[in-house]
Amino acid sequence: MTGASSHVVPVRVYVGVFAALLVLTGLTVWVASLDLGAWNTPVALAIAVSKAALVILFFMHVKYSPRLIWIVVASGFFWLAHLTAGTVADYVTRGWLGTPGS
Amino acid sequence: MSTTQPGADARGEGTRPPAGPPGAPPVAEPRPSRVNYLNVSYGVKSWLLTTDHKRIALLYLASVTLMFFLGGAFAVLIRLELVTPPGDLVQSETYNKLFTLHGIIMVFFFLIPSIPAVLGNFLLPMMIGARDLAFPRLNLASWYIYTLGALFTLYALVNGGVDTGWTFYPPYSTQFSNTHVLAAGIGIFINGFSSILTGLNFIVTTHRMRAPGLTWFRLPLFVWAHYATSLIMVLGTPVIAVTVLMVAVERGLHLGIFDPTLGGDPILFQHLFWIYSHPAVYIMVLPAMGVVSEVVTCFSRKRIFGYSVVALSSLAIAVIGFLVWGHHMFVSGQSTFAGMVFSLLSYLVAIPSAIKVFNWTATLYRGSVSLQTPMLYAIGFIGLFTIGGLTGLFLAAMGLDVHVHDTYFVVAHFHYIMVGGAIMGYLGGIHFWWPKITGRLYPEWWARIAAVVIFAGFNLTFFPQFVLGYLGMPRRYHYYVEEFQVLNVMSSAGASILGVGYLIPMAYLVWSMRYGPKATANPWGAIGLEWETPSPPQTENFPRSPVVTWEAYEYAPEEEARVV
Amino acid sequence: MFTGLPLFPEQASSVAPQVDALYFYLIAVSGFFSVLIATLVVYFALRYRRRSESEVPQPIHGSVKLELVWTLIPLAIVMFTFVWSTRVYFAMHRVPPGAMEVYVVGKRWMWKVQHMTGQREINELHVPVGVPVKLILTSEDVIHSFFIPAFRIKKDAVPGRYNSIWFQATRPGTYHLFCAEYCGTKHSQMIGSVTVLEPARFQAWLTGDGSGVSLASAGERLFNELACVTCHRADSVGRGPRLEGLFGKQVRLAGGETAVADETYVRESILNPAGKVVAGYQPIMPTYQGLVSEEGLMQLVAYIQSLAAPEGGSPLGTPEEPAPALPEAQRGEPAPPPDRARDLGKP
Amino acid sequence: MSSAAETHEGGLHPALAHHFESLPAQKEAATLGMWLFLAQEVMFFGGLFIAYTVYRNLYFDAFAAGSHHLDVTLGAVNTAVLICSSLTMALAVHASAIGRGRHAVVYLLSTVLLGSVFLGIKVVEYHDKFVHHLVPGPGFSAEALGVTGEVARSAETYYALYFAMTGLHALHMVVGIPILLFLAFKAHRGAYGRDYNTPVEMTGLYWHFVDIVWIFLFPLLYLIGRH
Repeated sequence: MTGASSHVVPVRVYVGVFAALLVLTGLTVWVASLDLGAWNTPVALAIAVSKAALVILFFMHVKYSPRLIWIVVASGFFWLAHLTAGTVADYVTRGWLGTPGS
Repeated sequence: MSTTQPGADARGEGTRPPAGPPGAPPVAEPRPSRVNYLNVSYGVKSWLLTTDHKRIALLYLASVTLMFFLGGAFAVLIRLELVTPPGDLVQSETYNKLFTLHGIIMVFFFLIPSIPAVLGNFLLPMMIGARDLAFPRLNLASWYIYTLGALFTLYALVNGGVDTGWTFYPPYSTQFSNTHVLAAGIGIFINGFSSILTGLNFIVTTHRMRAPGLTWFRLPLFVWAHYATSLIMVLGTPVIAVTVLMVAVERGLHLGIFDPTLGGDPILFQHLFWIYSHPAVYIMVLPAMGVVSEVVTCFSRKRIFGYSVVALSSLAIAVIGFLVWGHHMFVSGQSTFAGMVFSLLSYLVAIPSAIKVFNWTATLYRGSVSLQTPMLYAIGFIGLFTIGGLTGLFLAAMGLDVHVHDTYFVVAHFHYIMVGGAIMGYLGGIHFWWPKITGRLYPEWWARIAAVVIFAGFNLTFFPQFVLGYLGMPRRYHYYVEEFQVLNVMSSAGASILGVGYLIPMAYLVWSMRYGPKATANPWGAIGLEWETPSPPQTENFPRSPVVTWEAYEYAPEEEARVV
Repeated sequence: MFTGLPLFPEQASSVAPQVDALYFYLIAVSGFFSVLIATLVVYFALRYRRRSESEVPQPIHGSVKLELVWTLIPLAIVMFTFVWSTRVYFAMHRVPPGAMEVYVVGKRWMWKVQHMTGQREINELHVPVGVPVKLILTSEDVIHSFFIPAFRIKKDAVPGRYNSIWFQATRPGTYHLFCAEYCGTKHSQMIGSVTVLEPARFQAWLTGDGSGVSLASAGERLFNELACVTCHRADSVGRGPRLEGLFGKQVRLAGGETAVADETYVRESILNPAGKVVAGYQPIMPTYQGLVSEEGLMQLVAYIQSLAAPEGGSPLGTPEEPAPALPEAQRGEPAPPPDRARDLGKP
Repeated sequence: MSSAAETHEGGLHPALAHHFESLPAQKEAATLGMWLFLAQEVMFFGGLFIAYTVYRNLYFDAFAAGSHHLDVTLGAVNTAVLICSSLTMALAVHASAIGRGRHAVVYLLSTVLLGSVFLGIKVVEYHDKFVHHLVPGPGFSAEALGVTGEVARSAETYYALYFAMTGLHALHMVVGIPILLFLAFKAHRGAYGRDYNTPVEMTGLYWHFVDIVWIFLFPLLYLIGRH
């Protein structure tokens, strides 16, 4: 058993994470019914990110995995965020600096 | 210094060659009856069900060569048509299908798999001292996926073709074209997964299968280049896959994703398309850079100048190359601000490319330079890639790009990168490792002639296109105005020379497989693990797993090294 | 070698010399580096050619100093190029005030041009020399690109939105006009000519062309036909915002944001009235998607633009037609142009 | 698990491929490969997420209108079902890792069951969209949403993305379920034990990833402008 990913996680950790995920699901439904102005989307996303983080760290054992796995996970999401930002940047800034057409 | 690893066999394989004259092959002539990966088993089944990375590389070699000559045939027809201004050879519909299929086949089915799937597949495990790639069955699956994708595209071809351009811009591709967009799109979608799985396999192999002692900064630069390429394959290809899927869905079901009359935005497609398709250019040229690094060091008998800078610049190109896609959209109506950011980043990606060129040049300094065929291709690569890269500066310049965008200037630029760069690298690599792959030497005299013919033909074909582009001839034009004719005729003349140039190696390489002189394990006196096993290698690559105790490209003992 | 082999296109606009200067600068930079690399490679290859099979050159690891030199010098060069080229780009897009506006619609496979004064042209564009001209571009079907090599300008005509670019012709003459974005079978025949005339001759051309009805008047007629005038009244008591003096101003939207009432905004408001409602008004306007052609939209935009002029538009009569019925459950599918309908019938 | 002991004695485990030194090395390679595959999946779904982000900002009203027609209760229940299936999957990996093959079989089959429940609920939801003419295409009508004009048109874009994203997600589950059944069969035959349970772990990673995708899809598709 040299592979770090073979770490055996106690069952109670899984059950605890499971409970937390259910609570967060309820929370996200409840929060959606509140009017937080511009904050609705960020809050919903923050909850989704926390849930995803719980699944990744515990169910998927990344917490007990070598650094390389952390890098792969992080770069996957970072890369998507980056490409999204690059694309959205075009749409958001169309009014800046004298957009063609205006 | 040159430690013999434990258990090295009688022939001395797996050991570093003596620090003395490297010209002398360190390995004795292979015994004639030796079992190697080619003669270990026979029959169609032994090839189609193989999981040996070397045999899979040869399957790819056959497939991409076929696709190359198919795509090349379309190029010949295009250049023939463009000899005269009016479209008098083929109909406009046919012409549009010709350049579309030329683009699709060359980009997706030749250039992208060429070096990684053929040379990378063959060499990567050997260069790191592994017995195979991490996932041999996945590797075979990649080839079948590639073949399936190619079959879909060929289906589109024989049923009348597709006429959207390889860029598939909507709304033309989704609502207006009445050709086989779906079949071609599905072909590209499927083929994408072949590329993803190959990249995944390379990354895992490079991380997990290196021989003991082979640290990251002892890896051959070919491996670094393939590692960087694989990152793009894994992170970029899925985006084009899902984008093609959206085009297919929009076309098939008339959904409004990109079509403005249905509420979509055609500019969004261009973003998603170029998110992959710009880095795809680096998928084509980074492996060629890896080949050039190997060849230049071998034929200068010198460690590469600035090893770590060259290694890391591959990663820099892969990463920054991902963030420049918007320079394809300066006239599309993209926001000026986004355009500025993309222009700036495009300039930044020029820097690591320039660094590589300077380092290769500096490697020759005080070397022992031998101008054999692979070196001729490598030098050709350096020259043509320099021109291709520098003309990239013209296109990254927003104010100038407005004029040259979608003209022959762009066509010339990317052919300098893809043909002058990637294909020169590919041919150089094929010649360099041909003795290792087949166990035979090719005829050197013919090979040099071919290299010179290809170089000359290439320049005559594509240099006039820079001028044409600045004069304002738009790309994808079937008819053109008369004042462009002289330059077009020059280009077509060059293309005929280039075409002949590509047929010569095809002929003598096939000939040499049977009649070429037998090759020793290390005919060039090169340093690298792949040269320390017989030519051709056995199925397990090495009789025993090698242990590496030397630096990359250690042509002379380290103690003598100096820093200028 | 060849007589009459052109190497550079004519310079016929105010921006062309700027673009050419940038081009020559980059040719110089490229030429310098290409020759440098080629010379070094050839020189090293000959000077250090292999003289005996057993020679082993002394290894050289590299040089931090040299690496810095060939990182920083190219970096400085490209940053300089970036600044310069971006300024040229700005010059192409920052329209000088008082530019003459021309509306261009791309359609497979022709360019339809409308002048503010009402003249219409197909695959031709007549402009006066020395006057800034702003092109407002859109497309009826696929993406096209309006390209005049002699002026060094190009802009995509994208369906569903307006793009614009401007130029000022400097030399009378006739120049090529190309479509540069692949648009289907006859892409290479979607070409035409741009004729630059002396101002006097341009005036003569204007009067010689018999259409007579200015773009704004055509727009006014359409405005009345569509009964827009019932709500958008000049006396500020209509159910919709007053349009006089609106164009080019900033408007406050219902959501608290602001928008500039430019061509794109006006176009969007006609097609998607609920999208950006002016503060203080109800989103009651029906969409005109599918009821107005691209050219009609441009006429309406030109009319609303003319209302912004200080003297105001012509006084509006009371319309007699009733407002058009709400196009209920209309899916916003405009009637496809005939050739497109044929394309949709593909297998 | 009689073969388990042999590995440590120098005999070769049947699952050890010829080009690996040892089972742990092989497992590390598999794990890295699986994670890279998942990174690829992130980018694959990512293309759709980018399109979603752009259009949601351009056509917020239409997206809210479209979203209001989705059933939050069913969506939330489905989220819970999928989280349950993730738990059983994690427990299956756990059981196989500590050598309790029988337990692993039960947990794997529970995962299959929960996954099928998820797909069943999804079918109910799709059916509702079908009945209300909300499936994009020639039959689409925004009447059920109470919007007209351009908003109705963009609502179709919303539904196009809704079906593309949830459909692709469901497809991943449809692919996953046969794999789980196969694993349950193999586990029943005693194929996995303390020294070798790589296929179960890898499938677990895949299944959890599918769960994560849904964790994002639920708020993004169901909960737009609900207040």
